[in-house]
Amino acid sequence: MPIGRDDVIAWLSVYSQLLADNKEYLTQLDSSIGDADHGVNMDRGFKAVLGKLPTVADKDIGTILKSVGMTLVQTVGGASGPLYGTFFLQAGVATANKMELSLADWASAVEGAINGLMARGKANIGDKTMVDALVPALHALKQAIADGVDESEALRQSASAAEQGMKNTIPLVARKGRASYLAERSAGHQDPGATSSYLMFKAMVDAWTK
Amino acid sequence: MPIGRDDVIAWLSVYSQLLADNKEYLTQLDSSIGDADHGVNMDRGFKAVLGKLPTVADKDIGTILKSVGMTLVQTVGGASGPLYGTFFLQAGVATANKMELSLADWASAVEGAINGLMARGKANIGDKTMVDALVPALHALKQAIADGVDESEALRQSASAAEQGMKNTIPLVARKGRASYLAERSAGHQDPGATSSYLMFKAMVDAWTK
Amino acid sequence: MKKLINKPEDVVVEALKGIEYAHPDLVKVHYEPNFIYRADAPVQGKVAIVSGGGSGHEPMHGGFVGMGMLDAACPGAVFTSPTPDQMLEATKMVHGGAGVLHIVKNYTGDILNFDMAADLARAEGIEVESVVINDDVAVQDSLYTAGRRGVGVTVLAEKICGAAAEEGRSLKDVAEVCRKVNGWGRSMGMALTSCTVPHAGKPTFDLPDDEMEIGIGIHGEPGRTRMKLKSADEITEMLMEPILNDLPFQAGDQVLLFVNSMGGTPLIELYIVYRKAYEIAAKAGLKVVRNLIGPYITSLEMAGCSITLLKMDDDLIRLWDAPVKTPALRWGV
Amino acid sequence: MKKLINKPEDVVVEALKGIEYAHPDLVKVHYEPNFIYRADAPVQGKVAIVSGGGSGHEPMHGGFVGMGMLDAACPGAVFTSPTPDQMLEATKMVHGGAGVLHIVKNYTGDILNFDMAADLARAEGIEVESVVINDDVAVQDSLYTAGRRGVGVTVLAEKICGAAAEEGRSLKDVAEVCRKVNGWGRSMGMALTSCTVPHAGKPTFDLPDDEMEIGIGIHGEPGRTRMKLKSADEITEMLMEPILNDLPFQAGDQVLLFVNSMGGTPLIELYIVYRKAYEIAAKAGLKVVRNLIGPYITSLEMAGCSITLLKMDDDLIRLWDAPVKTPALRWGV
Ligand SMILES: Nc1ncnc2c1ncn2[C@@H]1O[C@H](COP(=O)(O)OP(=O)(O)O)[C@@H](O)[C@H]1O
Ligand SMILES: Nc1ncnc2c1ncn2[C@@H]1O[C@H](COP(=O)(O)OP(=O)(O)O)[C@@H](O)[C@H]1O
Ligand SMILES: [Mg+2]
Ligand SMILES: [Mg+2]
Ligand SMILES: [Mg+2]
Ligand SMILES: [Mg+2]
Repeated sequence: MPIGRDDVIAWLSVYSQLLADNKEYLTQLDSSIGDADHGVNMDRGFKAVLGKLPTVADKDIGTILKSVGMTLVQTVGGASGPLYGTFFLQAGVATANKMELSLADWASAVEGAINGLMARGKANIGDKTMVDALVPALHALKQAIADGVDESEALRQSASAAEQGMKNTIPLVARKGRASYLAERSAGHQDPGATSSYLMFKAMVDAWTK
Repeated sequence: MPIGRDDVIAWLSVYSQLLADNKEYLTQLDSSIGDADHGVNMDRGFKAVLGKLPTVADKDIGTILKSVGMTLVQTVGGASGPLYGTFFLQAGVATANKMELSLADWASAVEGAINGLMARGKANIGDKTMVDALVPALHALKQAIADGVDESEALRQSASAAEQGMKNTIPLVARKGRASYLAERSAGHQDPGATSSYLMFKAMVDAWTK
Repeated sequence: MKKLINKPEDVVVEALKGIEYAHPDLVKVHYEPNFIYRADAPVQGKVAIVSGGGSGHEPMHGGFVGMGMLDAACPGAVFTSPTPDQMLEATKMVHGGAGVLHIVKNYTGDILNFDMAADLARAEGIEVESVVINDDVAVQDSLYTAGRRGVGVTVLAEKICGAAAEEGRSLKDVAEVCRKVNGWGRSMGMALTSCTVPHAGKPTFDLPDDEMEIGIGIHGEPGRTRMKLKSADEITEMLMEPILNDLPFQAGDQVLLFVNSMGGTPLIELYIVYRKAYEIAAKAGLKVVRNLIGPYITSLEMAGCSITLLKMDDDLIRLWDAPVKTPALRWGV
Repeated sequence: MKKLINKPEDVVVEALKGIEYAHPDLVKVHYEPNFIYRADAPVQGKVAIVSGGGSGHEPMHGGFVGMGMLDAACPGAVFTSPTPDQMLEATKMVHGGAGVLHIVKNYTGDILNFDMAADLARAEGIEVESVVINDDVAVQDSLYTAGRRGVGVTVLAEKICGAAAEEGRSLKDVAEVCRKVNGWGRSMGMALTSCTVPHAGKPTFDLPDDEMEIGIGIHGEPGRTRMKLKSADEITEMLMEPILNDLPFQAGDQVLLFVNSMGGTPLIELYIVYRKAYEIAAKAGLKVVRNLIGPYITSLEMAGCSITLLKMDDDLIRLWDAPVKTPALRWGV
C-alpha cells in the first residue's frame, strides 16, 4: 500500500470532518482546563485547509503538507496553530518532491513532524499535551513496521496507542500550556490537544484502511 | 379619645415597625413596576425617624411631626422622600403648638398633609400612586366623623378605605412616578407607594384602637 | 447576589471613600451630606454646575466632577435620588458668585428633591437655574404623565455645559446651552439581563435566556416591551429608528453618536453596535462628527446598551472638544 | 448566550469595523491579516511597539494604539492568540527605522506565534526585540512549566514603554524599561462569574451562586481555587497578600495601584475594592502615587476584578504621566 498524494488528501479530508464532528467535544474539553476554543480553533484551521487543498492537489506530497502547515499557522492561532503548523511543515520537509510514500517513509515523516513540534513547544511526555498522544502513536507505528505487521493493522495499532496516550493524560497534572495554570486542578481531565492528535491518527485508519 | 403626643409617637413607632416588617414586600412591589427600592427607602427613613423621636418627644405635636418630615426629606430620597416628607411637614403645620388633638383636628391635619403632598407630586386619584390610598382614607375618616361613628370604628373604616384604594391601583395604568414608564405594562401590579400609605392608616388602627 | 461589596448599606460611602483615595488631585468628597466636588471649588466668577441622582450609574455623576465638567455631584442611595440637603450643601460649597446650574434628570424623585434644594439655595441668596433632561424616546411624552426619563443626553449635557461654564458664559447662557442639548438629543436603551439592587439582593426582574427588554431606563426597571433575543444589528435598528424619527434628525445634520454600556456589556460588543449605528446614521445622511463609546451611564451590572444621538452645531462641537479633566472623562489637558 | 453580537465568527471583524468608524483620527484598521495601527504610522526614527493577543480583553490591546502607547495591535479570535502573519505585517507597517518591540503576554500560543513572526521580520531585516510579560502571582513560577501568565502589568508596560519610545529612546532601552516594569509588577485576579466564549455558546465553567474563583487569568479559565463568596474587603485581602509577598514590596516604595474589572463588574464595586487595596497598601508602608481603575484588561463579560501593583521610580512616574492619546487611555494632550 504505497501512500499517494490522493491518500494524503483523503486523510486530510477525513481529519477535517472528524474535527468538525468533534468541534464541540474538543471545546468542551478545553473549557474544563483551558479557554474553551480548541475545537473552534482546529475546525477553523482545517476548514481553511479544505479550501486551500484544491490549489495544491496536483503538487507533490511535500508541497501539499507544507501548504497545510502554512494555512494552519495563519488561521489557527493559539498554541495549537504553531504546533500543528510546525508538524505539517516538517512533515512537508520530509516528503519534499515525493508523489508516493511507503508506510516507512510516512513513519519517518511523522517522526520529523513530531520532533519539530516538540522542539517548538518544548513539552515532553507526561506534561499533559498533544505530545502524550503523538509520541506513543509514532512508537507503535515504527514498532509495527519493524515487526512486519500488516499495514492496516500497523495503522490501527498506532491509532490505538494514540488513544491510550490521550486517555493517559486524564490523571496528569499539566506542566505545559494553559492547563498548567490550574496546577492540581488540571488532574482528572483529558487534554484537548492530545484528543485532536488522537483524531489525526484515527483519520489515517479511517482513510487508509478498509 | 383625644390624641396626645404619646399617641402620635406610638403611631409613628407602629408604622416604623410595619415598614420594617414589610420592607421586602414593598421592595418586591417596586421591582415589578419601579426600581426595587421603596421598602428600603421607607425603612431607612423611618429608622432615622425612630432615632430622632427621643429628641423631640417632649415637644408639641406640630414640632414632632415637622421633625419627622424633615428627617424623611433628608434620609429617604427618591419620590417618596419629598412626598412623605411634605405630608408630615404639612401635618406639623396644622398641629403647631398642639399637645392634644380631637379626631376631627387630626382629620383636618391629615387633609392638610395630603393637600401638601398632592401639590408637590401633582398626582390625582387614578394615577396609580399613594394618592389612591390616601384620598379615600381621608374621605372615609371625615365621613365617619360626620356620621358620628365610634372613633375606633372611624379609624378602621379609614384604614379599610386606604386598603381598598391600594387594591384599586392594581388594574390601573400608571400616569405618575416611575411606573408610568411602563405604560400598559404597569397594569396588573399594586402600587408600592399606595401600599406604604395604607400601612400608615393601618398603623393608626393598631396604635390607637384596642 | 454576586457583587464585590461588603454590606449593602455601606456601598455608597465605601465607593465614595475609594474615589476620595483615588483622585485627590481632581475631587474632594464631603460626607453627611454626601457629595463629590471639584478639588479647587469654588471657582470664582464661574457658573457652577451641580448634578446628582441615585447611585449605581457610575461613572455618572461623580466621575464627571472636575475641570470642564461638573463642580459637584450628589449621589443618593442606589437608584434613589439624593436628598435636598445634599444638593443644598453642594450648591453652597461650589457657588463661585456666578450662580449655579442644576442639571436634573427627569424622574419624579430627582425633580422633587432638586426643587426643594433649589428653593432652599435661593432662600440663601444663591441664583439657581434648573434644567431637566428628558431624552428617552422609549417613553411617550405627555402632559398628564411623569414624561420622558433623562438618560444618555445627561452625560453629554454635563460635558458641554461644563465647557460653556469654563468659558465664562453666564448662568442664563449655560442653562440655554443645556436646554439646547436636551432639545437636540434623543436616546433609547435595551437590556439583556436585569441587575440586582444590593439591598434587594435579587434581580429586579427575571428575563429568560432567550429574551430581552427594549426601552429600559437606567434603574433596572423593565422596559416597554419584552421580546425574543435578536442579533446586534437588529437590536441596533430597533434603537436607532425611534431616535431618528423622534427629533427628527435631517439629512446633512452633524451628530454625536454615543453608544453606552449598561454596565455588564463589554467594549467589544459596543463596537459591534457602534458599527451598525454608524452605518444607519450614514444611510440617513447624518454625519457622525464625534462619538463616545463605553460605560458612562450605567445600571449597576446590567447587560445591555443604550444609544444616544445628539445633533451638533459648531458651538456644541467646540464645547465638546474643550479640555476636560475628571476621573472618567479626560482630554485636552 | 446573551450578547450583542451577530454571528460568533463575525465578532472580531465587526468590532474592528466599529473601531475603524469610531477613531479615524487615532488609528487605522488593516484586514486580512487583521491589525490596528497608528493613523500616522510609521513614525520615522521612533521605536515601534507592537502587541497583540486573543480578542475578548478589550480595550486591550486595540484600544491602546495611538500616540504615546502602541503602534500596532494584533487581535486574534476570541481568547486565541493571533497568527504570525498578523504580527509580521503589523511590524512591517509600523517600523520607522528604529526597530520594533514586541510586548508578548506569557501564554504558549502568544509566545509561539510572536516568535515565528519575530523570526520572519528579522529575516526581512527588521530589528525586533521581544519582552514577555508574566506578572500573575496566582501561578507558581517554575522552569518546568509554562510559567506565569501575563495579565494586568501588560497594560502598564504598554503605556510606559510607549512613552519611552515617544521620547526617542533606543530599542534596547525601551525593551529594558519593559523588562523593568515586568520585574516590578505583580497581579492577581478573581471571578464572580464565568464568561461565555461566543463560539462555545455557554459559560466556560459553572459557578454556583455562592461561590467564586480565586487566581483566574484573563481567558475565562477557572482559577487556582474555588471557594465560598466573601466580602469585598476579604477578597481584596486575598488578592493583595500574595502580590505584596511576591516581589516583595518594601515599606517606603512608591507604587501604582491598578484595580481592573474583568468586564462585568461595574465601577462602583471597583472603587470599593480600590478603597480597601489602598488601605492595605498604606498599612504596608507603600505610597500609592498613581492609579488606574476601570475595565482595561478584561475577559469578555466576566464579573470579577484583578489587582496589579507596580513599583514606581521617578523615571516610571514620568513615563506614566507622559501624554497618551488612544481610544481607551488619553491624557496630557
Ligand atoms: N508547549 C506545548 N507543547 C505541546 N502541546 C501544547 C503545548 N502547550 C499547549 N499544548 C497543547 O495545545 C492544546 C491547546 O490548544 P488550543 O486550545 O488550540 O490553544 P490555546 O491553549 O492557546 O487556547 C493543549 O490541550 C495542549 O495539548
Ligand atoms: N407624582 C407623584 N405623586 C404621588 N406619589 C407618587 C408620585 N410619583 C411617585 N409616587 C409614589 O412613589 C412611589 C415610589 O416611591 P419610591 O420607590 O420610594 O421612589 P422612586 O420611584 O424614586 O424609586 C410610587 O409607588 C408612587 O406611589
Ligand atoms: Mg484553548
Ligand atoms: Mg422606587
Ligand atoms: Mg428609586
Ligand atoms: Mg486559546
